[in-house]
Amino acid sequence: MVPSSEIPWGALLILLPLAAAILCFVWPKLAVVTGVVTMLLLTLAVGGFAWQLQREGLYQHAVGGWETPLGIGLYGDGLSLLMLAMTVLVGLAITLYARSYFNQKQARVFWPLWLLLLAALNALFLSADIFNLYITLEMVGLAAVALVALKGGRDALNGAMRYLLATLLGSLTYLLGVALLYHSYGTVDLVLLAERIDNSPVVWAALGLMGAGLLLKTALFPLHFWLPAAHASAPAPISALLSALLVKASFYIFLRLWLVLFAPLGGDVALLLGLLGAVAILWGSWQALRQTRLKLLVAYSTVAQIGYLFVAFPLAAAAGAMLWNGVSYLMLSHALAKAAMFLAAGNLLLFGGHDRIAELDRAVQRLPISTAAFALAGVSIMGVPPSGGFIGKWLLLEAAIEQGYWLLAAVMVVGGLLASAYIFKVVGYAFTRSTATPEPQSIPMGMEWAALLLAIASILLGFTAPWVFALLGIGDPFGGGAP
Amino acid sequence: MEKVTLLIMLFDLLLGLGLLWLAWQLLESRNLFKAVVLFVAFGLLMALAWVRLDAPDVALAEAAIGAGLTGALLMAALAKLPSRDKSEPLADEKGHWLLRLALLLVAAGLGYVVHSLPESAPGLSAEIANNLASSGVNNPVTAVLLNFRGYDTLLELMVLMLALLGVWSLGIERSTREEPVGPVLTTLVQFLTPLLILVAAYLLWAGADAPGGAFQAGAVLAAAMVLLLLAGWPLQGLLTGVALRLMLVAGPATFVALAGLTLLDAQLLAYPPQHAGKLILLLEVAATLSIAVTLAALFLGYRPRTNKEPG
Amino acid sequence: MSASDYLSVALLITGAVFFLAGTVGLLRFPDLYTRLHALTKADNVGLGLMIAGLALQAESWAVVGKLLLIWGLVLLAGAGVAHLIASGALKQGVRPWKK
Amino acid sequence: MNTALLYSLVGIGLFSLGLYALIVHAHLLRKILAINVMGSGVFLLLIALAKRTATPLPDAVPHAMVITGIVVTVAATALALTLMVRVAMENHRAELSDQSQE
Repeated sequence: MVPSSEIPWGALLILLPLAAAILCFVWPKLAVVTGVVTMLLLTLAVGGFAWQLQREGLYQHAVGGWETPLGIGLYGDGLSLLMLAMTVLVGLAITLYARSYFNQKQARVFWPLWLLLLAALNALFLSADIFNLYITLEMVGLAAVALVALKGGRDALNGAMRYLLATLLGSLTYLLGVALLYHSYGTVDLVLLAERIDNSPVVWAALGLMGAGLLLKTALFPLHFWLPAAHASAPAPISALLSALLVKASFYIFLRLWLVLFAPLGGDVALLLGLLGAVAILWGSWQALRQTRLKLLVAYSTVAQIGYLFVAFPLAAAAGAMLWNGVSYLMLSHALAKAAMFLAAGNLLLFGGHDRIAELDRAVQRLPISTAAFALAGVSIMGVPPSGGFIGKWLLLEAAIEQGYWLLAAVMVVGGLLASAYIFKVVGYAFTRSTATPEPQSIPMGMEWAALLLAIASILLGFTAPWVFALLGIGDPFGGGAP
Repeated sequence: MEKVTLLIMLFDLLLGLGLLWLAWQLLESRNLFKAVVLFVAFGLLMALAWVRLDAPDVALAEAAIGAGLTGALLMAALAKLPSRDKSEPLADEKGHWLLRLALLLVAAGLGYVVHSLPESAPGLSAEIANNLASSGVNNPVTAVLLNFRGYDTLLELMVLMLALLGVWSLGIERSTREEPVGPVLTTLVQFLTPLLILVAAYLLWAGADAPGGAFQAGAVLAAAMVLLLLAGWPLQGLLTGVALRLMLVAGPATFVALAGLTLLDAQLLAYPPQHAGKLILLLEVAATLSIAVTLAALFLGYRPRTNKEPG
Repeated sequence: MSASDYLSVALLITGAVFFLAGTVGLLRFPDLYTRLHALTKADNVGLGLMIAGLALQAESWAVVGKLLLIWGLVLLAGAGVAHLIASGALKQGVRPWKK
Repeated sequence: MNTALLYSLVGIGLFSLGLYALIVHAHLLRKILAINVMGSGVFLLLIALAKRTATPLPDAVPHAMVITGIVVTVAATALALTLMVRVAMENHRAELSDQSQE
């Protein structure tokens, strides 16, 4: 028996879902079992990986035994761990939900795609090679597009197409930046790039290109045009994983590149990102408030919440690691809360046959678990204590006030108020009786509980901050030096 | 000597301008059929550019995949569009001067950046040369693809599988063509298919030491299958179910299995040097098969199934 | 330059003239069928001459064999595809040009 | 003007042309062609700059990257084309529609 400290958890996180995807592609009858078992094994693996990181510190692995710059390096620190844990938590809920959600024909496609997507996300969070990241980005993008279109229907197909074009454009722009960096510094490894980088026109061009590509995928205002259509029209579990995980994946790469390569030269760029973030908060929240359809409301709320992540950039230089802890926490709690919201919205849509907010028709009594999930997740999105969203936003707000960025602070507060408004709008209608009452459909328990458990987790995050921050510190991801 | 370099420079300049002109023509053509034909021509010119840039491996991949298969995919998709969609007036472009200006500035900026790069840079060629002996193959591109950066290739095979899953879930089965294809095409295909299989085998084998390898071989093999499909051979009826799926995953599965085995030695995808050559050949054979069948299946555009299988 | 070099040059230039003629024909002929005629005829002969010119310079018989194989394949593909295009056009009702 | 610079400038030109066409044209097939042209531009830049070695042999790493990129692009193109056909069936034209169906 190999001692568990020597089990290569990091590599398993990538290989396991790949092998499982192949298995359920070849034998679709095994798909559901394989999917559920793999998800549980992945949870175990993230646990093992966390334990390993805590004992041994930074995870570094030269794939193929070839040291960088020739080979590809796997790299895992506290930030990678947070992203992996986020993927697993949301993944568990989505797996539970999807088990009952898809019919047999859809399941045959869903499970291999979902497992490949998990593999791609894990590979993305563990890669320190900017070309390898390009491939994982393409995997993530293509899998997501296929998933959005899975159930067909005019809106979903249009949304998927728009998303595909946006994601391909983003990847190619990113790749052009990779090409310039490689040909300037002779490596695609992030650690080596951090050592070799200087202030040259190439770095500025790479920042512009890779930044634009990744921000398009992250849907930062004004590059968010593709998001509402895709996120709102996809099947519910897919909407959840798009909003919870996918936008975070490209944001994660952007954050890494920023911390390692671009932060020293980008003071003005940071300010621009902050301003775009602020506009995103206001615009996204306002649009969310105006929507009459529940899933579109949740999708625009994502546009707004992405804004918060970028507000941190101009504050970071003075605030240091604690601010990035806040951003990471915000990512995590938004992922859980937004996934819960989309799953709950999916239940309401399935239950009533529509997602018109004005006709939610006493959902509180008729579908109490899902409505509770929506409301609880809403608490975290609003940033009310004691939720996880509160911790993240509080750290941001504190830094903004301390540094005298009053405008940003005000925008964050207004964003919170607008969020309360659109959440209460939904909850309010959920208490009201409406005129038209279509025949309700029954919702499987698993689908209701998946939403509620995620929502509860997003609230509980409000109590785990010190512990999570300690884990985040492994490998000093926000130290500002080499990753 | 002077005159020869001048001629070559003139050739490069003409080729470069030709590429830009063709790109403009194909993107701005009113007629979509013409655009697709021009795209294939563009791909062939690209292959010529790769040869000029001493990248024969890429030239082969471009000619087979970039121009050949993409062209076939585009044609097949065009045939499925409603006919009035195929030739449409272009959008009104008068209002786009601001965009043009912005893109011109971006291009100029990028041009300046590229110009600012040093005229000579070794890249990783020294590292490759130093480690080539223990990589198991003599062609540096194959060494990078299947050994030094084999992990990229593993993920890339997954991208192909992903795309196929997407196409299968979205594609709509179409009835096979009714009209007979005629003796000329049948004879042509009968003659070309064995030849293409031979070429694919050669490319696969030669890839260890010379330009070629799994991707090029797979693409040529896929071309043979596309030809057979076009000539009305019922490949989609012959190759279905588990047999088809096993062929599709042969490459990725071998790769993942090898990754798992190497992981037992604690080093992901590290081949023992004395076996590296054989392992790479094994990987390449499996990958060629999968790439070929996947590309052909992508061209077919829907999931082939036996009558018994559920929809 | 030896005699074979001169012969090569002559063959290559003649081949190029055929290609030029074929291209002019492609651009100037009145309809699809005549254009196909110009294109395939010039390509086949022009390429044949070029192959002959290059074969004279080849270092080994293997290279000569490969060159001949290329010519054979192009002949086959050109003839086959020209036939397919022409018969397809006829089926679609494209009328041959009459003066 | 050397070869590497010439071809990388052509690559940038192709990227920009493709980007322009991607933004301006509504027809999905044109958009897909535009993405392919952009991709060719990026690949051309990658390979052209790999020629800057002092030896006659170019740097092989970008060559491998581009082969990977070509395969990824054909996979994405196949998916995009299939999706386009479905979208065209739903919208009755091969363009994206802004209106959501109730």
